[in-house]
Amino acid sequence: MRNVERLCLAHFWVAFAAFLVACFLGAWQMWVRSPWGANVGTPGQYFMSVTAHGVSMAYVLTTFFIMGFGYFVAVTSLGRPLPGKVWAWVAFWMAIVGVVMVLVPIIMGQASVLFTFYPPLTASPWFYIGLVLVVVGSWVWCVLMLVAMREWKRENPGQPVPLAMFATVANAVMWLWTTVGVAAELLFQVIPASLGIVQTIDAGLARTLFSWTLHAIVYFWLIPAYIAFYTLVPRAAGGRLYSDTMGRLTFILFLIFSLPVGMHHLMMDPQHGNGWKFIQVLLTVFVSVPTLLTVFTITASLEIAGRLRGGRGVFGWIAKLPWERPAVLATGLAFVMLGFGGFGGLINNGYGMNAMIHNTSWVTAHFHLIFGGSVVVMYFAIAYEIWPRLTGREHASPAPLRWQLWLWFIGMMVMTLPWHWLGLQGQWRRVANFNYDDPIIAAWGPWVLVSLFGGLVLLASALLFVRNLAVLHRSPLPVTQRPLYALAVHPPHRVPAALNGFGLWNVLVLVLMLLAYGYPIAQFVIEPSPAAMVHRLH
Amino acid sequence: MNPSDQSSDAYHQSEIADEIDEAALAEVMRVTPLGAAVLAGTAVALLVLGYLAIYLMVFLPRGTVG
Amino acid sequence: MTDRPAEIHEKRILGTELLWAFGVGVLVAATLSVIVFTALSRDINPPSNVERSDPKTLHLSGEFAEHNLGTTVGPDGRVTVRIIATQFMFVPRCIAVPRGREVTLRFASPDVVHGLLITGTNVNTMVVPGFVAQVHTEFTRGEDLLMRCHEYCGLGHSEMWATVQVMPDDQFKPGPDGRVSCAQR
Amino acid sequence: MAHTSESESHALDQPWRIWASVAIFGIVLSGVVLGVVIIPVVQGRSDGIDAYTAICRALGILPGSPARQQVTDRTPPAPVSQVVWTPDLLQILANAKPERGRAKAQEVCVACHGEQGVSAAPEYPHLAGQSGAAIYKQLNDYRTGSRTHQLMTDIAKALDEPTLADVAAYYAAQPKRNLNLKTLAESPPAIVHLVELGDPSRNIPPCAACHRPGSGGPIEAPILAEQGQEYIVRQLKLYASGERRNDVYGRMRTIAAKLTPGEIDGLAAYYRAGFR
Repeated sequence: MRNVERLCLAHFWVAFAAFLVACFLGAWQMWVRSPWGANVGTPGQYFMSVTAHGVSMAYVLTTFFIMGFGYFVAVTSLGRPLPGKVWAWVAFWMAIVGVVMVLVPIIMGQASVLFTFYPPLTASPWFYIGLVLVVVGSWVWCVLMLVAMREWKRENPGQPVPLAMFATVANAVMWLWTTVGVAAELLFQVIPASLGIVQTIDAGLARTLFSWTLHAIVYFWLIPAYIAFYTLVPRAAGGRLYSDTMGRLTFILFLIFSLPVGMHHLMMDPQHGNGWKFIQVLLTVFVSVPTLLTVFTITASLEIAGRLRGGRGVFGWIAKLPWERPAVLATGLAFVMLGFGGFGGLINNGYGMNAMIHNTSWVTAHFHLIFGGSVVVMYFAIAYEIWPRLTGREHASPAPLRWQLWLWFIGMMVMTLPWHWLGLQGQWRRVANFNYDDPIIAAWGPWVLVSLFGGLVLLASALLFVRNLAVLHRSPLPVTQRPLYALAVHPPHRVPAALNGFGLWNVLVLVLMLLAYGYPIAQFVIEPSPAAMVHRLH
Repeated sequence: MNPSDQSSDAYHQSEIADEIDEAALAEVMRVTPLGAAVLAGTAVALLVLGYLAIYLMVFLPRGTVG
Repeated sequence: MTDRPAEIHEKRILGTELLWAFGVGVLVAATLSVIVFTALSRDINPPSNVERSDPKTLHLSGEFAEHNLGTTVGPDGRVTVRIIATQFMFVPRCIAVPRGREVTLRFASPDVVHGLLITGTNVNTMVVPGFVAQVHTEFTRGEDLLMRCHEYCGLGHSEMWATVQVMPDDQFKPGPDGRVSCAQR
Repeated sequence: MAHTSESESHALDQPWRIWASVAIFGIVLSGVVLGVVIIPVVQGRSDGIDAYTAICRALGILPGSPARQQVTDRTPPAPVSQVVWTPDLLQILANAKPERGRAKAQEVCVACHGEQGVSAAPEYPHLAGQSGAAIYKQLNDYRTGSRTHQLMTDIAKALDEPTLADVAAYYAAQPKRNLNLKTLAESPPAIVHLVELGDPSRNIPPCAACHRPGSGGPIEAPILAEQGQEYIVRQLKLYASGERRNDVYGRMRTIAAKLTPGEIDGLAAYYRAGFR
């Protein structure tokens, strides 16, 4: 175990270090865009910062956190040693080398292409190659998760795989599918162009391949939060999981519907027909299904806990919940943010309505609420929940933990609610400054300042979070052994193979991907679109 | 870290323990998804209302695009 | 396990979940109906004009050569605006459009990916080099609107914008060549 | 025992397999029927587009929206520059021979532009370390008449395209151009601001977004660092008046027309050479 703890802690600390840096950058960016920060910093510095913020949050924080949490779940939920621990360390160091290779060109101003690349703009090849290394490291993690589950199944024939592990493997399987798109874009288009081997890029194809990855990657980030909802939170609240089967089904639905929907990021793109967009919009509507199932199942699980603690009436159980426990509080806050974020997403998904808000602050608000809000607040909760096990020490008081979670929630709401409003007014994304001399833009100024305030609160919360974890390493209190994973009301004894593995679902994903992405990608081969010349930012 | 954790079997057992009484659980389950259904149902209904509000009050007045 | 109380039996739980899932199904159907209804009743589409054009030679000939840019009124009275989105400006920088008449906006990029929105309207499209982006719309309010590049296109991205001048019919008068330019205000 | 549990789990599994497949295919099928058939056909009918065309447009096989007639309009060309940036052209520039270019430069260029690309008189641009693509673009424009100059037009017309590339490569290979720290220090903040941040209210992008090496801007954009002050002023004025018009899509004409005379002088001073 000792090594696994070091492995997990190493991953988590890299993740949270990147997170803290990214929070500073995010706050600075909001300052620059506000009326108070006008004319601070050059576009070169601004887009360097945006690139670093996106890469740190979207690639480093997430990938390292998910890998660390996966190793933790594999060991604790299966109750057996991690297979291939050496490979886990190899993957870790490979990803670290990758991160360094990514960060150096960013800092040198040779990779200001943001974390979503925008070919035919190209960055230094090191930037992309570093990212590939991070992804390859995560592939090793995927294989280790699959092996761990397979070995456990062999030792426990016919037994249902513990839900936490089932979900982790669902995420690993989904991630393998997800990375195909971006890997193809980088390896066949962007890296050759960046190296100067080719001078043109088919921008339409590149965008299509990236869209393959772009939605599912968000669900890759999201699934750990859902694992916490299903397996950690009911126990932390003192109740039971309402339904184990719905948990399995939810993660399967994520696997199926996260992938063939990426084209909703290309709704406003000229290179795909309406028919294909409609098919993917329809599939996208179904992405809301696993989330809505989860909201019900987890609320019901919390209701069990509240009633077991003496709650009565329709809503009496809510007040009886142990809100002082970080995991419970985080879940409540996450659900509120999920509600607002989901509302934004529902609008985004409207085929025609997307035109109203595409590439405005509305979208920025949407993903900051879903990822930066719900998901990251659950990352905090997971860290608070498992840090005592990793360090063998207990938090002295949960108060600073609660403070931190509340600050994050308040900061995120104060930052993103104005963004929704501004997005509806047409405030665009990805600019280094606003011209507050323009009367339309001047009217936005006060709202931008409100969201800047939210950003500063977020920064304060991030600092407090890192402090909370750091002090735990020196806490004098030894950990009191307590169980982690929740039981279901009706613990599963036999589950159909479909709910215990991914064979069937992989076949369906393949079929769906062929139907949804087959022609949209093939059209670039059937009739290649005229390629654009590479524009080098390095 | 607690040395007892070195043994994977002991670790696994500790995960199973649960101090919830089956009878109390059954009692609670008599009403249980009611509160959740009302709460989650209200939230989803608000979501749909918000969606329709934006559709009718912002999107449609801004004119068609095709 | 069969002797457990009925309240905590899997069947009952799954039955409740199924009921909830049915509600979710209604929500899914409702959102989809709104989308389909809008598409059928108001001809609303996302801009999906799959029309290829070579970004490298746009400036040489054809409709996106420099002197063909801007607003033209065809012999059939149809208003077409041709706009280039390039690093780091829209050409032309001011776009004259009539109020309350259907307008076709056509965009092309000779270099990198751009995008645009016109504030206060539903006009929004990406401009991907290799394709002509096209939006059919009608401007209902007579005022100067802001057209902004909303996709990162390089270090000068923040200064990339144009003005859309929505003109009442009595001001929107094409010249002998069928072209209309912005009024000097 | 293991066998029974396997067949039992297989029996449990079968309905899952069937219903999951039915559900998925049902969803996709309804997507196809609605998105590819019903919506485009109904939309097409309202603007007189036949069903076949509407469906093909929805699939992206034919260009255009299923809801509107497609624009057909072709007008004659009048390019401001004949240079087309293609991989082939970049290959020609990459394969150009600086030694051959040097010989040709000795013959025709050095009198004005200097042996190392440091020009002899203030009205001629310095070419040392300039981007090869920029030099080539201007030579080619002189050759095709897109840009005119009493001397350069004839000189460029006398050279063939590979020689243009060689000469461009020769001057591009001369010492690199860096901003002149001394003149930089003297530049007023407003000018530095224009270079680094542009002026969003006047729609002026930062000069540095295109004219600094590795900025990701247009391929033909010249490096301005260490350029002759007088030359820059003159070119900006020519752009502003529209006399010089070989900038594709009028990018420089638009920007130059918005600069005040004071700014033009200030920018030229900012970029001016420290060669002398």
